[in-house]
Amino acid sequence: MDFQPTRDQRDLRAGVRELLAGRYGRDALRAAVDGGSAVDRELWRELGAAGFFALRLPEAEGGVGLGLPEAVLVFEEAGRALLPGPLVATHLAAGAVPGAAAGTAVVTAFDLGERGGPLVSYLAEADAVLGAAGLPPGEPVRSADPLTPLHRVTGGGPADVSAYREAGALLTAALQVGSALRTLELAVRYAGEREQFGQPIGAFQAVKHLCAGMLVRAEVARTAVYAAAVTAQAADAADGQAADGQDADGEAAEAAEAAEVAGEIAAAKLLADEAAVRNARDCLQVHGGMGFTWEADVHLHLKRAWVRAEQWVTAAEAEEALAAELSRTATGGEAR
Amino acid sequence: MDFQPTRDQRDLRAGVRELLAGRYGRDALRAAVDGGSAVDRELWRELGAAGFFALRLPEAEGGVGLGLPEAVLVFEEAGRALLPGPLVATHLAAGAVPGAAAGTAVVTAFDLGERGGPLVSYLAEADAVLGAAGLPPGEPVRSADPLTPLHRVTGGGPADVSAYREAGALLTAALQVGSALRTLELAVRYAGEREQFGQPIGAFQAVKHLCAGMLVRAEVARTAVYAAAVTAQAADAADGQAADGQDADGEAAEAAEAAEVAGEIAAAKLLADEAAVRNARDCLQVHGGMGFTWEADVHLHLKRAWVRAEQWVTAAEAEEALAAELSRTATGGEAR
Amino acid sequence: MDLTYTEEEREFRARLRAWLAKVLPELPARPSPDDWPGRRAHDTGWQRRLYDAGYAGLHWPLDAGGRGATPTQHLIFLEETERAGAPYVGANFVGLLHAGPTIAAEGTAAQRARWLPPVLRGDEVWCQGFSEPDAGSDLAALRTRAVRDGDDYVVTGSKIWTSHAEVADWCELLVRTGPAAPKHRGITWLAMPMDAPGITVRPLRTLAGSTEFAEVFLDEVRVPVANRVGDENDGWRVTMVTLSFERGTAFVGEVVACRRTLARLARAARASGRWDDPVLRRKLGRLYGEFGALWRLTQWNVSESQRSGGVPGTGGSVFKLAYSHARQELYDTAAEVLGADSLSLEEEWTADRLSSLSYTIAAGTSQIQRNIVAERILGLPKGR
Amino acid sequence: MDLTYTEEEREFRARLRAWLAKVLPELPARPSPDDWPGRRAHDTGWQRRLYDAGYAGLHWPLDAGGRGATPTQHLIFLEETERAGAPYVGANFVGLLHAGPTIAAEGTAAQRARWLPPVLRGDEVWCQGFSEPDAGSDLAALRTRAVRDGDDYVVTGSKIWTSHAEVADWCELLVRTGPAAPKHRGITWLAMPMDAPGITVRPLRTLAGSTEFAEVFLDEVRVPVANRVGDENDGWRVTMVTLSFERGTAFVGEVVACRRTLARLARAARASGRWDDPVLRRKLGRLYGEFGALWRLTQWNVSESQRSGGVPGTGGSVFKLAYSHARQELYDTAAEVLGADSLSLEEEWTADRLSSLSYTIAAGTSQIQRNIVAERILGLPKGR
Repeated sequence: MDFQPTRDQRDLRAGVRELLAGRYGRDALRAAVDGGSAVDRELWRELGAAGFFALRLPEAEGGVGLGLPEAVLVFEEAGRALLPGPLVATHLAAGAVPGAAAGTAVVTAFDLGERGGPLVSYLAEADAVLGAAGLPPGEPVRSADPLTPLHRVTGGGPADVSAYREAGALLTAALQVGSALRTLELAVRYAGEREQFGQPIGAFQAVKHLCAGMLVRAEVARTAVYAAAVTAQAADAADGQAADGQDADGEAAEAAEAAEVAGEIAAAKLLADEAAVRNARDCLQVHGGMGFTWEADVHLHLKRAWVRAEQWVTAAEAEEALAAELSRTATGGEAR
Repeated sequence: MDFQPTRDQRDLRAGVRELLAGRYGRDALRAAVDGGSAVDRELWRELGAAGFFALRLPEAEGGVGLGLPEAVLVFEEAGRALLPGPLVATHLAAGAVPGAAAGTAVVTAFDLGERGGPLVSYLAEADAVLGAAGLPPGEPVRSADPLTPLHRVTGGGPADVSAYREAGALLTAALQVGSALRTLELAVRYAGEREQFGQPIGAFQAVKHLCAGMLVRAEVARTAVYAAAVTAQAADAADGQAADGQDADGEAAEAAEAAEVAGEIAAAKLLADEAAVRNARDCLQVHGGMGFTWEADVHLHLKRAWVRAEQWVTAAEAEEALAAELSRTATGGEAR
Repeated sequence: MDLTYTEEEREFRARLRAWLAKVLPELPARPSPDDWPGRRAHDTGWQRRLYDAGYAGLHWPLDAGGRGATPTQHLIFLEETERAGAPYVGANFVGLLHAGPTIAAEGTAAQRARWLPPVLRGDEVWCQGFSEPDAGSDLAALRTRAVRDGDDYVVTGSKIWTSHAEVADWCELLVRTGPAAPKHRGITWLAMPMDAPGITVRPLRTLAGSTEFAEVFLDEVRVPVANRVGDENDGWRVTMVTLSFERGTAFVGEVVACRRTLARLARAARASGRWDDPVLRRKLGRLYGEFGALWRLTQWNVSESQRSGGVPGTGGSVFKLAYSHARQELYDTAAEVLGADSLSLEEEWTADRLSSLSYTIAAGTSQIQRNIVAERILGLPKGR
Repeated sequence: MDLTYTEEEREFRARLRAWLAKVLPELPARPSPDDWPGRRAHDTGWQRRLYDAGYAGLHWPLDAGGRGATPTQHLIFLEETERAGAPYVGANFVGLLHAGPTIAAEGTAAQRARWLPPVLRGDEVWCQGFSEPDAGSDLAALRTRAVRDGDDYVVTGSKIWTSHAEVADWCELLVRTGPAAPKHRGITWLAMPMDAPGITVRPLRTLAGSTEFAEVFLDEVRVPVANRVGDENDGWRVTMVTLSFERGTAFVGEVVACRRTLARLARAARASGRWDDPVLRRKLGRLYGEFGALWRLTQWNVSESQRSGGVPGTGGSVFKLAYSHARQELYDTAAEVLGADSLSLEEEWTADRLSSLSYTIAAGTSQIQRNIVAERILGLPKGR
C-alpha cells in the first residue's frame, strides 16, 4: 500500500497548476466575471490539447489513458483556479460526443438537483448535452454564480445521466476540494496581512481556530476524494479483468465492490461539498467586511461551491446512499 | 406589556435560592452522590412546607395559588442547585395524589422516552406514580446519573400522562435552564482562576468564546421558558373565564391558543434541553482534565441534563410539534 | 412577567394599524434598487407622512421633537409597520437612529434646532462616516485626520461602508484630531455637509451584486468647527452614547420579517412536497422555535429597557449573536426547500441569502460580539 | 496512489490472522476493570505471547530489539488485532509507545540493555509522570522538582493522569532541574522505580465512575542519576522525540473499533425500527462516511510516514481534531438510537459515551490542537 501520489501524479498536478496559473490567473478570472463570459473557447481547446478532457480515454482511442486518481488531481487544480465551464460533463463526454475529448466541443449535462433538471448550466455555450440527442430549448435564469449561467429547460426533457452519476459526483467533489484548499489559502494569507488591534488578525485565537477547522475539513475531504478515485479505479480494473463466464461468487463480489465504490464516492461528495461551502463561509468571515465585497474572490468560491453541491449527488442523496451501504456492510458484507 | 419578573417574582426566586443554598449546598449534593441517596424525605417535606409542590394549587385547596410563571422561576433554582428527586412529577401530583402537595409523598411518573416507559426514575423512592393506581414492579437498572435511580418496569404498564405532558415539559425545561446557567457560572469561575501559559485561561479567546456561546444559549432558552409559562398561564386563565355556552368562534380561538401554547412549550423544551446539555459539555471542555474527574460537579449537570432531555418531550417530538404549529400558523392562523 | 399589552398599548396599535391600512395603498411604487434619488424621495416621503401623522421620532425624547414613546410602543410601531409591509426606514436610518440621537444627547441647543427637525420631517438625509478600510473591527484605529484651520477642520482620509452617501445631505463623521493621544482619546465627531468640495463618493459593490454601500474619499474637506458635536477628542464617548441608544428594539422589524419568511417557506415546502422530508421539516420546526424565542427575547429586552428607563447595553450582543446565526440558518434552510432553484437569483430567498452573509460581520463581527459578551457581561479577563 | 496491499503485506496479514485465530481462544478471560494486578497479568501475558510469536516491538527499530516493521505492517497489525478482538496494549502502553521509544532513541547502550528487553517480553510495566495538577495544557510549566544529591536526584512534587500507576515497575518522569531557566529548558527525563520510598499512589475517579488514572505524590523520592535519559535540563527535547514517534498509526485500532460500533449501531437501529427515522438514518450514513474517510486518512498518514521514513509530525493534530469530534458524535448518535435506554449504564454505548467526553481534552485539548495546526502547519503568527 502506498496511498501517496506517485512522482508522475505529482508532476501532472504541478503541470496543470502551472498551466492554469498562466492561462487562468486572477486577472483572467476577474475579466471573465466582469465580461460575463463563462466559457472561453480558446482556453477550452487548450485544455483539450493538454489532455484535460481526454485524460481517461484509452490511448487506443486517442486519449491519455490515465485513470480516476489522475483525474481527481487535475480537477482539484481546476477547482482551485475557479475555472468555469462544464468541465466535468465535457470530460465525461470524451469518446462519446465528437469534439469533447479535444475540447472543440462544449458539453453540458442535466446534473442539477436531486433527479437532474430542469435547470441546466452553460446551455447557451454548449454544443451538446450529455446523453441527449440535441440541445433542448430553455429560458435563461439569473444565476447566483456569475460564471455559471443557468437555463430552465422548457422542452425535450432531461436526459438520463445515471451511467455518469458516480464519476460526475467524484470529479465534482475534486473541484470542491480544490476550492476548499484555495479558500483556506486566501484566509491564511489575509489573516497574516490584515492588522487590527495592533497585530495581524491571524494572531487572534478566534481567527486561528477558524483556519484550523478549514484545514481539517479540507484534508479529510481530500483524502476521501483520493480514496474514492483509487477504489473506483481498482474496481474498474477488476471488472475489466473478469471475463464473461464468471460464477455467482464472482458476481456477488463484484456487486459488493460496486456498492463499496458507490459508498466511497457518496462520502467524497458529501464531505467535499461541505468543505467547499463551509471553508468559503469561514474565509468570508476571516475577511470581514472585505469578504463581503464583489472585489474579493471568496464569494465566487462560495457561489460555485453552492452550484457544485447541487450537481450529480446532493447531501441528502449522499447520506441516504451511505446509510444504505452501512446497512449492507453491517448485515452481511464488511467494509474494508 | 412588562415581560420582566415582578418584585414578588424576584423575591420568590431569591427565597428559593436562599433556601436551597442553605439546605442543599455543594456538601449536601456531594454527600447525596457519595451516599447514593437520591431523595431526602426530610428535605422533601421542607420543600413541601415551603410551597414547592403546592405552588400552583389554588389557595382554596390549601395551595399557594401561584401560576406557571412563578413555578418556572422556582424550578430554575432547583435546576441550578441540581436538586434530585421527582420534583416535576410530585409538583404535578399536588392536589391529585394525597401528600404530594405537602411533600409527605414522593410521586414519580412515566415520563422517559418518546412515549413514556418502561424506564422510570425514583421508583424505589416513590409512594405513587402519577396517573397510575399503584406502584408497578420493576427491576433496577444502573443509571448514568448517580442521583436519578432507574427501574425497568416489568408489569402494570405505563400510565397515561398525556394530561400532564405540557406542564411537565415546561417545568423540566425550567430545570434545564437553571442547570445551563449554573454550568456557565462554573465555567466562568474556573476560567478566571485557572492559569496556563502565564494567564487565566479565560483570557484566551477560545475559552472566552465558548463561555459567550453558553450565555447566548442559556439566555435564549430562559426567555423561551418564561414566555411559554406566561403564555400557558394566560391561556389557562382565558379557559377559566370562558363559560360553557361559548360559540364556535370562541372554540376555534381557544383551539388556536392551545396550539400556540403547545408550540411555545415545545420550543422551550427543545432550546432548554440543548442549552443544558451543550453548556455542560462546554463547561467540561473549559475545565479540561479537571472536568473529567468525578470530583468536579460538571458531570452531574451533564448526566442530569441527559435524563431531562428524555423526559416528557424529546427533541424529535418537539421539532415535529413546532413544525406542525408552523404549518398551522402559515396556512391559517397567525403567530403572535 | 406579563406579555399582554395594556389598554393604552392596544389602542396605540389599533390606531396605527388603521392609519397604515389607509395610507399604504396611497403610496407610490417602490423605486428600483439602483435609483438612488428615487429611493431617497420614497423614503423621505414616507418619513414626511409619519411626521404629519405624529409618528416621526416616536422613540426620541419630547425635548428633541420626538414623541417620547415607551419602548413597548416603539416595538409595536416597528412590528406593525413591518407586518403591514410599510417602507423601511431606508435613507432616514442614520438620521433617525444614529446621528439624530447623538445630536439630541450631546449637541448644543443651536445644533439640535438646526439638525433635528429636518430629520423628523424627512427634509434632510444623513449618512455615516465611521469605518475605514483599515479600521473595521478596530474602529478606534481610524486614521482620517482633521486639522484645525481657523474656524474649520480640514479633513483628509477615506471612509467605507457608507450607505446612501450618494444622496445624503450630511455625514456623521469620526475623525482623528489627536494623533498623539491613545487611540480612543483623539477622535472627534463632526457633521459634514455632503456638498462640501473635496468629497468623492464611489459606489462599493457587494457580493450580492448591489451597491448598497459606498466609499467616501475626503481630500482637504473643510468642516466648520461649529459642526462639532461634543468636545474635541471626545468623539469616541459621544459615539458610544449613540450606539447604546437603541433600547432593545434594533431587530424588531427583522425578527418579524424572519417569521413571515418562515411561514412562506413552510407554505412553499408544503406545496412542493419537500415538507414530507422529515429532515427538512424538523429543521423548519426548530427554526420556528428559535425565531419564536428571539421574538420573546426582543420583548424581554424592551421590557428591561422600559423598566430601567435606560439602555439595555451589552444585551444587544447576546441578541445579535443568536439572531445573526439563526437568520443565516434560515436562508440555508430556504435553499434546501428550493433545491437547485436556490441557484437562481430570481428566487427572492437566494438574494436574501447573499445579503445574510454580512450578518455575522456587519456592526461588529460575531468574534467581536463574543469578546464583548465574555469581557463585559461575564467579566472574563482581557488577554495579554 | 494505491490502496492495494503488496504480496508481502498480504502474507503478513494472513500469517497474523492465522496466529490470532489460533491463540485468542486460548487466552484467559479478561479480568474485571478494578482488578489491577489481574489486568497487569493479562496485558503482560499477551505481550509475552506476542514476543514469543515474533510480534513484540513490531514498530521498534531492529537495534532496539524490535522487528523494524514498516508503518504499513504496523497498521495491519493494529487493524487485525482490533478486528479479532485481541487484548489491548493496556499496561504495556507507556513502555511500548512512549518510554521505550524514548530510551531507544536517546538512552545509552546500558540503558537500552537494561530497560528495553523487559518491555518487549512483558516483564516490566511503565507508567507516565508528565502532567501535573497545575500543568495540563501548559505541560512545560511542570513544577515537580528534582535536586541533585550525590548520585541521586531527590524528587518532590505530584503527577496526575497516570494510568497503571498501581502496578507499574517504572515511571517515565519529567522533573524540573533548572528552576531559573526558561520553562522548556529546565526539565529532565528520569526513569523512576515505582517501589522507591516516598511514592504515594492515589486512584483518581473519573466521571465515568472508574479509576483508570491515578495521582502520584512524590515526597523526596531518590532516583539515581544513572536513570536519567539525555542530558540534565534537556528533557523537553527528549520527550518531544517520543511524542513524534508514532508514524500515523496512533488511532488505527480506535478507528477500526468505531467502524465496528457503527455497524452494530446500524443493526440495533434496524432491529428496533429506529432506522426508519430518516433524521437518525442520515446521521448514521454521514458518520459512516466520516469514519470511512478517517480510515483513509490513516492510510494516507501511514503512507506518508512510510515514504518519508520519518515522522508525520503535526498531521496528527489534524487527525485528532477530526477523529475526536467524530467519535463524540458517534456516541451522541448511539444515544439517539437507544432513546431513554441511553440513560442506562448497562448499555455499553452509554459507558463509552462517558469515556468519549475526554477525547477533546486528553493528549492536547482541541483548542491546543487548533493552535498547533494554525501556527505550525498554516504558519499563522503567535499572539502577543
